Amino acid sequence: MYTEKVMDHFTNPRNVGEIENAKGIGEIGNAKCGDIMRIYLDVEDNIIKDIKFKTFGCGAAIATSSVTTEMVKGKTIEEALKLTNKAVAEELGGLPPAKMHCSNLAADALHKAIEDYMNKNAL
Amino acid sequence: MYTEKVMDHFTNPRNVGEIENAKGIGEIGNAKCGDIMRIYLDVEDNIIKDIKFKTFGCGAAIATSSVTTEMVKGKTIEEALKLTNKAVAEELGGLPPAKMHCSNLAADALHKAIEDYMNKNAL
Amino acid sequence: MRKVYLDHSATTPVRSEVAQVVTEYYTNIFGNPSSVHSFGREARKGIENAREQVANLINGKPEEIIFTSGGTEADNMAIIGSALANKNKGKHIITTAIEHHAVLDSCKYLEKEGFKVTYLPVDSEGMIDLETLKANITEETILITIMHVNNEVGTILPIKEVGAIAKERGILFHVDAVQSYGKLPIDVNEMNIDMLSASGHKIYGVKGVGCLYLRRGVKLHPIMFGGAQERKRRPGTENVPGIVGFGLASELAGQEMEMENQRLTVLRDKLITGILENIPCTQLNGHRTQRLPGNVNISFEFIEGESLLLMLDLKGIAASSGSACTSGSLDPSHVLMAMGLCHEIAHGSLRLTLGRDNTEEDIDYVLEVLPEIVERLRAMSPLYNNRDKHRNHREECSICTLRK
Amino acid sequence: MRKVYLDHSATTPVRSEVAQVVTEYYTNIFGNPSSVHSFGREARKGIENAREQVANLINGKPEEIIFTSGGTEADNMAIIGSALANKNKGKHIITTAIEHHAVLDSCKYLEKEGFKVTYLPVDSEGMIDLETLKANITEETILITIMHVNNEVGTILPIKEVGAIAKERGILFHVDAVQSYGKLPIDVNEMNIDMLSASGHKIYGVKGVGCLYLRRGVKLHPIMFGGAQERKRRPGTENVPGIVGFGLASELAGQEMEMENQRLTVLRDKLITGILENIPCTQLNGHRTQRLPGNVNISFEFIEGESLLLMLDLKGIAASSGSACTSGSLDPSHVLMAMGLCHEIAHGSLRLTLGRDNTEEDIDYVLEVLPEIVERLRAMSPLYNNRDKHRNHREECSICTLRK
Ligand SMILES: Cc1ncc(COP(=O)(O)O)c(C=O)c1O
Ligand SMILES: Cc1ncc(COP(=O)(O)O)c(C=O)c1O
Repeated sequence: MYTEKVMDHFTNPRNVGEIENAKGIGEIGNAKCGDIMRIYLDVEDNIIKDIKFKTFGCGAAIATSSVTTEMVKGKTIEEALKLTNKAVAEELGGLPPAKMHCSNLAADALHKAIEDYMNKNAL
Repeated sequence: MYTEKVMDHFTNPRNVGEIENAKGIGEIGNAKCGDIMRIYLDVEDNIIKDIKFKTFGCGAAIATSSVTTEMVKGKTIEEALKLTNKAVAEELGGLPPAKMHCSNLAADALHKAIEDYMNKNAL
Repeated sequence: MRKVYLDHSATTPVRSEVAQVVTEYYTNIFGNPSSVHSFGREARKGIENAREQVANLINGKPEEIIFTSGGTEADNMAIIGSALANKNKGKHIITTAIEHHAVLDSCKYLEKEGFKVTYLPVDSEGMIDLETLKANITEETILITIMHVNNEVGTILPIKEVGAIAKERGILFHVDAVQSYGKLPIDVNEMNIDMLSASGHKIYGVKGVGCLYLRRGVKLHPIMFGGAQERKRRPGTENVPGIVGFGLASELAGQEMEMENQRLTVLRDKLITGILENIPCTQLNGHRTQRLPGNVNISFEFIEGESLLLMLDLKGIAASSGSACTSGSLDPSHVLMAMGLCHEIAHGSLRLTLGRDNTEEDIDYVLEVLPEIVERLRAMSPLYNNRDKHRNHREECSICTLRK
Repeated sequence: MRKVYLDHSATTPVRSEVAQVVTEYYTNIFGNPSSVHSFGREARKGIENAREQVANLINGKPEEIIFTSGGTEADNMAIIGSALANKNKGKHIITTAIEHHAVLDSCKYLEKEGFKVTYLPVDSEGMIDLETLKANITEETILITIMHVNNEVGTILPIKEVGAIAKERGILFHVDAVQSYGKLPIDVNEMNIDMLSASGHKIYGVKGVGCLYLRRGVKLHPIMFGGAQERKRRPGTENVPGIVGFGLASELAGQEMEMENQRLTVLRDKLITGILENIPCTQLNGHRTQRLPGNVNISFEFIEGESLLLMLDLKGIAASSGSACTSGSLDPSHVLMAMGLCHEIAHGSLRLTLGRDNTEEDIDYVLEVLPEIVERLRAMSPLYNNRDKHRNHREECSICTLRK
């Protein structure tokens, strides 16, 4: 069902957790839908210095959260804003058709976190 | 499907053949229906001295013909007239439900042969 | 790795006695039962023997058993077939909100054909109320179709009482017994059952075979057309090996039922208690006592079912969940929702169904690995920290806003 | 006693490669393919692999294969499902008079639902006429359903030519390929086939499984309701072992087809010639050359088919007949009747269908015992002596006057 890479990120998720006094926080989904993702950012000099996530959801939701954090850590805000849900799914070697909706969450949560950061810093 | 007794009469049919100058001949069924039975009688002193049959038909048709000849050989005409299709089927240990119609032929053919004998002898 | 299969309500392995006889019918007694020759006659004997075995288990007559391709086909035949055959008497059907989709979707089809269907509600334990049933019967009611055991939460429904009501009112009564056949005693006469569906692969028989019990005299419109097999009730070359295996599985299930149920009840209760006592924020779904011996269904707050299944799978444990991600639809299990569970609690449900091959060591193993897994997933969950805030939200249970 | 099975068109033994893999799926890879865990995923893999094997054999795409419980269900799904889904475009269907009952009875059901059905006649060899087909197409015609190989007389129908006509006129084309799948080359694209039915037990797979090829984009109304299996086309827990076995049987059939057909054609022709030359008053039924390699169908005047079958059976030879006594109805085979055979000739028909396990010694054995048997039955027959008188009657062919 899932690719090896999905299973790897699911079983060993990178960057799980919260960041105290995060510079930006983004959340998407809700528990009623069976998926909720929250992303925490630490930004310094326009670079994503640290990123963490917490996710309630299926295997695909956890894996996409994990890989998203890995893909943008160390990148500039502009680069991170360019990350698409499609790119996340591709990075994982694809997701089952029934699970494509989950890959439509992680990048969105990231973008929300960046938005939050920009709002807070009036950028 | 068939009882052992049916199979015995089918594989070793008694009294197959024709009687030259038979005292009575009875035929029932037609080839279009897949069953035709002909019974030949030799009667002496009101007793069925000899009886033979020829049958075109399924296993049940052949077995009922055979057992019918056996059941009435040596009997009086009156006794033979009392033979019912039901008795024939019972004698064979029963017939499959789908084959009951075949057991409704043999006794009828016999009765027709007796009728023919009686007509010929103006009885 | 240790493998612990705890998904016996989804399907079961074929037991060795059955596998053996089925194989015999593959290569030796392989004839078409409609054939006149010895190969055909021997195959026919096998089917008729199986028909007796099945009839014996539910106290029916052999000629009242129609073999089908499975539980789904039996449900369709019974519901659609009897409704269409009796529509001149009325066009109202009563069922429950927690039926299997084979029943629900057959009813929905009939709604399109102009029938009215009442879906009886259930309480928080998945139980129907007999007074509500009675209150919903009208002059138009021609069929009551109610499952014996719910496949998700294991609740045992009061079939005998429903049968008495149906009989009194002269209404046909169909029971989807796919989850109880071979597991609980069934007597179609004592319970006043007119039609009953069962499936082979739930009782260590093979997949692709089941049966409909059809009381003598009950009229059915066919749902499939063709040959004259099964007394013209179900066309198509009979699945002889499957049927013979189903017959044997039925007989063996009947012999072992009492002993096996005692054993399973002990294991089940140990598992339920072990989970509820050792893992916080958990709740049992389904009825505590009116429950299939092998069924455990528990919700774990703050985590989602599919993740839980995957984690368990990595430990060799096979289970199932009512989460939307595994139900193949937008929403979590309609059964849990009908029982009034909050969406998110339903998403976090875990079903463990025990069977012949499970031992006490299996239960110990689950109780050993499950707490860690739950803890791990909760540590990842954004819902776990602000538990209290979250609890207040719970009552809303709004509709999912995501489009999957 | 020597056993010679010559009823391969009725059903076949399961070949050992298939029996082995099926058994593996009984006890080891036994999961429900809808399950998330490894047992389920492995079962899913087995099904998807089988889907490719089946698709490959007919040049379809895997996602165009829907597994069913057999040929009958596939025929019903295709004919009833596509007719109901397209009834707004027209309500006329064209088929032939010699279809299997799974097709004919589906058509009869649709007639009750207001459809008009044309049953194309066939000639004395069981062949349809393409001009007649064309002449019967109207603006209302939405479906043409024609079998590839007739199950009784083995005539191969001009499917490719029909496909071209159907395509040109924009009409859906369904082929009942139960008797040709795995035996003759089929290319659904080259032949312009939109739907095709096949059955596992005719090609050394197991009973209780078959498939419908459904071209992408062709709309079907479901005939059964329930779970979301088979892309929501066919509900019910999948018969995984059966499907996997069907897949393997299909692949092997494809590999062996050419060689096996050469072998069977030689055996078949030896058998046909041997009977026609050595037994008087016999005739071959079906087409002499456009004929399934393994099919022999011969009528023996003056004797009835069931007796012949029983006698052969006593010699260990398994065969079938189109006599009324074995057709389960009042009349002999509708196929032989449609070909214009006299009732009594039809009653005396014998079908011998060859398969993998048959050898030249089997043919020799039949040619050795058959003449005696025929002679024995003819000696009992009241029709045999007055042969000439009888021959004059033949043309009448009146309706049977007996009520069975
Ligand atoms: C209660 C119930 N009814 C019907 C079915 C359908 O049975 P099958 O999948 O064998 O068609 C199932 C199992 O899937 C079930 O649990
Ligand atoms: C031409 C044809 N169509 C359909 C069928 C029905 O197939 P099944 O018996 O597998 O349902 C058969 C065989 O019985 C057949 O020969």
